[in-house]
Amino acid sequence: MTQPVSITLQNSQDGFAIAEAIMADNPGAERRSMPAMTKIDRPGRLEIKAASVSERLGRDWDPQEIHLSVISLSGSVDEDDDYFAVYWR
Amino acid sequence: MPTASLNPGYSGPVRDRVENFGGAQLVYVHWEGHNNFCSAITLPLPPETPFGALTAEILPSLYSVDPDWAEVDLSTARWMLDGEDWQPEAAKGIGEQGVGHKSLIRFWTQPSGRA
Amino acid sequence: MAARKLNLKQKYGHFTRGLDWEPSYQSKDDIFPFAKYEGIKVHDWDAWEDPFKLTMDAYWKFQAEKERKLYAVIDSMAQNNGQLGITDARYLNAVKLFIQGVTPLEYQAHRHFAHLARHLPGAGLRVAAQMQSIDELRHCQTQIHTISHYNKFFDGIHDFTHMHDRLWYLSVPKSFFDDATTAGPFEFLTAISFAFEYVLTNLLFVPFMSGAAYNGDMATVTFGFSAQSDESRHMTLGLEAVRFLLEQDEANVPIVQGWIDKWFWRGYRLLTLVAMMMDYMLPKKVMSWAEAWETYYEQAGGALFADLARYGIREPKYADVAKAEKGHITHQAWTIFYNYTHAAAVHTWDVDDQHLAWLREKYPETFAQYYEQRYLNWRDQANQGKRFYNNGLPQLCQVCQVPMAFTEVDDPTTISFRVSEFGGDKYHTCSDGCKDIFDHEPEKYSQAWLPVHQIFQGNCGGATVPEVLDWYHINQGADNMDYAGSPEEAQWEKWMEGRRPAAPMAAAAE
Amino acid sequence: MNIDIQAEAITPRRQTFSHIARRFGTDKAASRYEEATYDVQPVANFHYRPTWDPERELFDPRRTAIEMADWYAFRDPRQFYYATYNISRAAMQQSFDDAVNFVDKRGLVGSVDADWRAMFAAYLLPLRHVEWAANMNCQLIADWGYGTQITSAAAFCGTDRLGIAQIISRIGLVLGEGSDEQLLAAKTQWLDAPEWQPMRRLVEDLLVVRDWFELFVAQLVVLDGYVYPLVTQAFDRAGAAHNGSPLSMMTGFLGDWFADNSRWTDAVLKAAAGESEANRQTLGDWFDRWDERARAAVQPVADMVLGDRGASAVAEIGAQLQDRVAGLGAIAEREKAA
Repeated sequence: MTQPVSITLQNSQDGFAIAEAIMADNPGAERRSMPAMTKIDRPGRLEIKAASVSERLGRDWDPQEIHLSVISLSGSVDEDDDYFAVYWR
Repeated sequence: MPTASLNPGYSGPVRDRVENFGGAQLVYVHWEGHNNFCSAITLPLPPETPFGALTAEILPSLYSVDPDWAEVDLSTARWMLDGEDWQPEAAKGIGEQGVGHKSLIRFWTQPSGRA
Repeated sequence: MAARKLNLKQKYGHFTRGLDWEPSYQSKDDIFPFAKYEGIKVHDWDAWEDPFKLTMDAYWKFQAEKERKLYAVIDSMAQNNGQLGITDARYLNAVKLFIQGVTPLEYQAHRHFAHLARHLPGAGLRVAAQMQSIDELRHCQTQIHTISHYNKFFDGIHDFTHMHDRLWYLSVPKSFFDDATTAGPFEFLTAISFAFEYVLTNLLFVPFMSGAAYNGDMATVTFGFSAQSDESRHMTLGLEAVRFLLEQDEANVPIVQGWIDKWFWRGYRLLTLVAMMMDYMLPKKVMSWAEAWETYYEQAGGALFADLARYGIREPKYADVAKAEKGHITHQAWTIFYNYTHAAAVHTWDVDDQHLAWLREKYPETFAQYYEQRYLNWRDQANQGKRFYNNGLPQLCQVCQVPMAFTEVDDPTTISFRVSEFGGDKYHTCSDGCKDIFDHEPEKYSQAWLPVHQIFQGNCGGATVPEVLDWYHINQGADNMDYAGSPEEAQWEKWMEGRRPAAPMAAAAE
Repeated sequence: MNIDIQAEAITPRRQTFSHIARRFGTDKAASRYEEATYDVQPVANFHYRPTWDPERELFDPRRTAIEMADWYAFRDPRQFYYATYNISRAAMQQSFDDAVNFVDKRGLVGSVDADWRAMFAAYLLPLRHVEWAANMNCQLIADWGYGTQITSAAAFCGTDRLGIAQIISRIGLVLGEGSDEQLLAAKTQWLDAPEWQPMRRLVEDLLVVRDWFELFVAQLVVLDGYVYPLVTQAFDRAGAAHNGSPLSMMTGFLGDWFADNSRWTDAVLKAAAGESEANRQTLGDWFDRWDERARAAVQPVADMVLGDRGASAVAEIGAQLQDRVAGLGAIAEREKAA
């Protein structure tokens, strides 16, 4: 499925680290800055790796903390201990 | 297909039956070509209301706030009742000329007017 | 130690559906009496995949953190007279529409997601529904607490729940939600979680929140962003729930498609009010309604319906009409409110030259041709001291309850009139979309509490406009009428006089 | 921002919303609890009858036999609105997490007598299913109750019950040393063990009660009024003889939660009973009916844990509950005497 998925994040400290981690781990992702928020799109699937975000924050980041930073999503969601993903089936 | 419901025969109070309007029936009127009046206007009118009363009193009370109204000659207006062309007579009641509960009266005047 | 531990998914399974059991002392049909009458077939509730695996410990922790942040902003807004930071007092009319029209729906959503949390037979869905239920309560309460500060200074906000039950234009949102909550649980889920939350909610929140941000209303931005993080959970629930129903049985597909068609149109008509707010009430404009529709419906909806095509789901019926109308509906809605500002708890005003130029630019195909002259005429009349008000009461659409101001798709000068017969009476609708909805369930829509008809039945305080306005609890001369000459305008001018010594700074910020 | 505005120019024009001012006066600023809670529910001019209950309106006071002149008499003494509720529960959860971490890291569960450990699992873990049903019952009250005040508090109580069911599940994982075997065993007990069947029958019977206030009495006053004191007092005390204190550390919050929740249920019951003799009669009838059922449901569990002291423990808790409810005016003297 090549329909684009997307995630919109708050421009907060954590949101910024998540955005950086996504850009590093998801080749082809496109990042768009808007007032107070950042939207990232990619065809098919976007994955947030907990290890990548933790590395950027200097602490253990739990994928469920996404709830503190997310503004909007487009696509289905998959969540586990070490990642959070948005995808089309 | 009836509304899906837990038990068959779903219904509720129908609020706008004619008997709820104290002897009047609802009539909607719309002055075509004058959508500065945002929509048709709702009027509660007894069926005996002469058509002439509508044109002489009621419509002016509604539409004369528009400067165009001063130039309107209703005697040359084209009328439509519930989707059909209509030639009402001034002296007769609207009810006997086919206006029922929740009928829609649309009319066109010359000149066709402003927005 | 770590090796034998269950992973998140396994643990979550025990913490939710693992709590449930097959009853044997009472039948499932008696415990869940509403699960079957809509004709939806579910063969395996355990096939429901919970998109977010949020347990209560994490929920409490994250939500408490969000609330601490939000209330710090609300407190600061009250302490620092945050109302002085908005661009113009006219902006507040967007906030008024929000608390009168949207906040009560958040409360209704709270109640009805509790209904789903009790009455859906699947344990996983019940858990998701109850979190949404208290999320919606959160949104209702944080909106009240945020807007409470504005209520201290501005009109039209003070009796929003009373007005929501009575005012003519507020019957549009109220009947929308009443329609969903009086339906069965699966229709509600499709209507609110999918059609509204997933497909259309961005059109409600993004314009409101960016509008608030552009117009200096930091408090509204904050509750909006804070609520959006919950919304992403709600949207996901909507998408996954519909997918689940479609996967469970082929017979569900036409039922769900019918609901998508209906609720797309219901939601779209409701958004007319938001659309008008965007194009007319924001002193600093974010984007036009037409642009918002293209971004958030035509593009995002395109990807969604392409994905759902595998189940045999197509785009909502009349989506093409919505597309064709996008250059018209906001001007028609502003016309309604301008006509009836004397009976509304918001202000309207004459559109100034700068605003006219913006509308011409954003609506090159429609505005100058069909609407601009109307506004110029009104401005002339107002300048002669004869501000235009409509002396009659509007004809309302039996389904969406918006005054019948919408025009034919192929003829923007002619009102679109549709009529159906049921039980010996006529029922008027504004469009093919609303007529289809009526004709499908006339037993339901013939019950509608139409505010105009209620006035003529003598159920709204009296026969004269002032009596009805009293019954609405509209403070006459403050809540209603044109912004020009309103107490709010006078107050704002007084505040701005105080600001004038600092004019060089303000000018620099422009 | 450089603003020079006279203070009087920014004096508020009103203190609160009109519907709040009508209740508490126009010249008084309202509390956040009041603004969030009073009169938010629609009360008039509903558009369509529910397809699932066409005899009644969408929100309708006739979904219970209790009648109130003002449905906003159920003030929550805790004054919970969403923010204060969540902040309070986040703190409760944190203290539970601290206790579990303390017990888990030091391996203290192993210091408890093995027999008592098994007994603890046998009485505590099936209760997560009771909590799950309590959760559904709270959702029904939130759904069909009348007025924002009772429905929002019921919704909070509902998520509390889900949270408690999940906390008990976590204790089950600790007891199972990370595996789910204890949870699965407890579910089998819940479904099949004779000790649990009167309880499960009662719980399933509650799931078909449709009067929301009756459910409030049956679940939140009566059944909770037996289960919580039994578990947090009688059973807990019995554990002391078996080095049970690490387990008590983990369940300590249950007693705190029940005390907190009872402040609310007491206030609701008192207000409903104080309204009229008819309400009092109805509440008394409901209390009698469900008291008998609840007593019978907990007795075999109490016998399992306490042996021949089970009967007196249940009787004592039953008497305390009678006193509590009579003190609120919700049951008549005859019942108090009985």
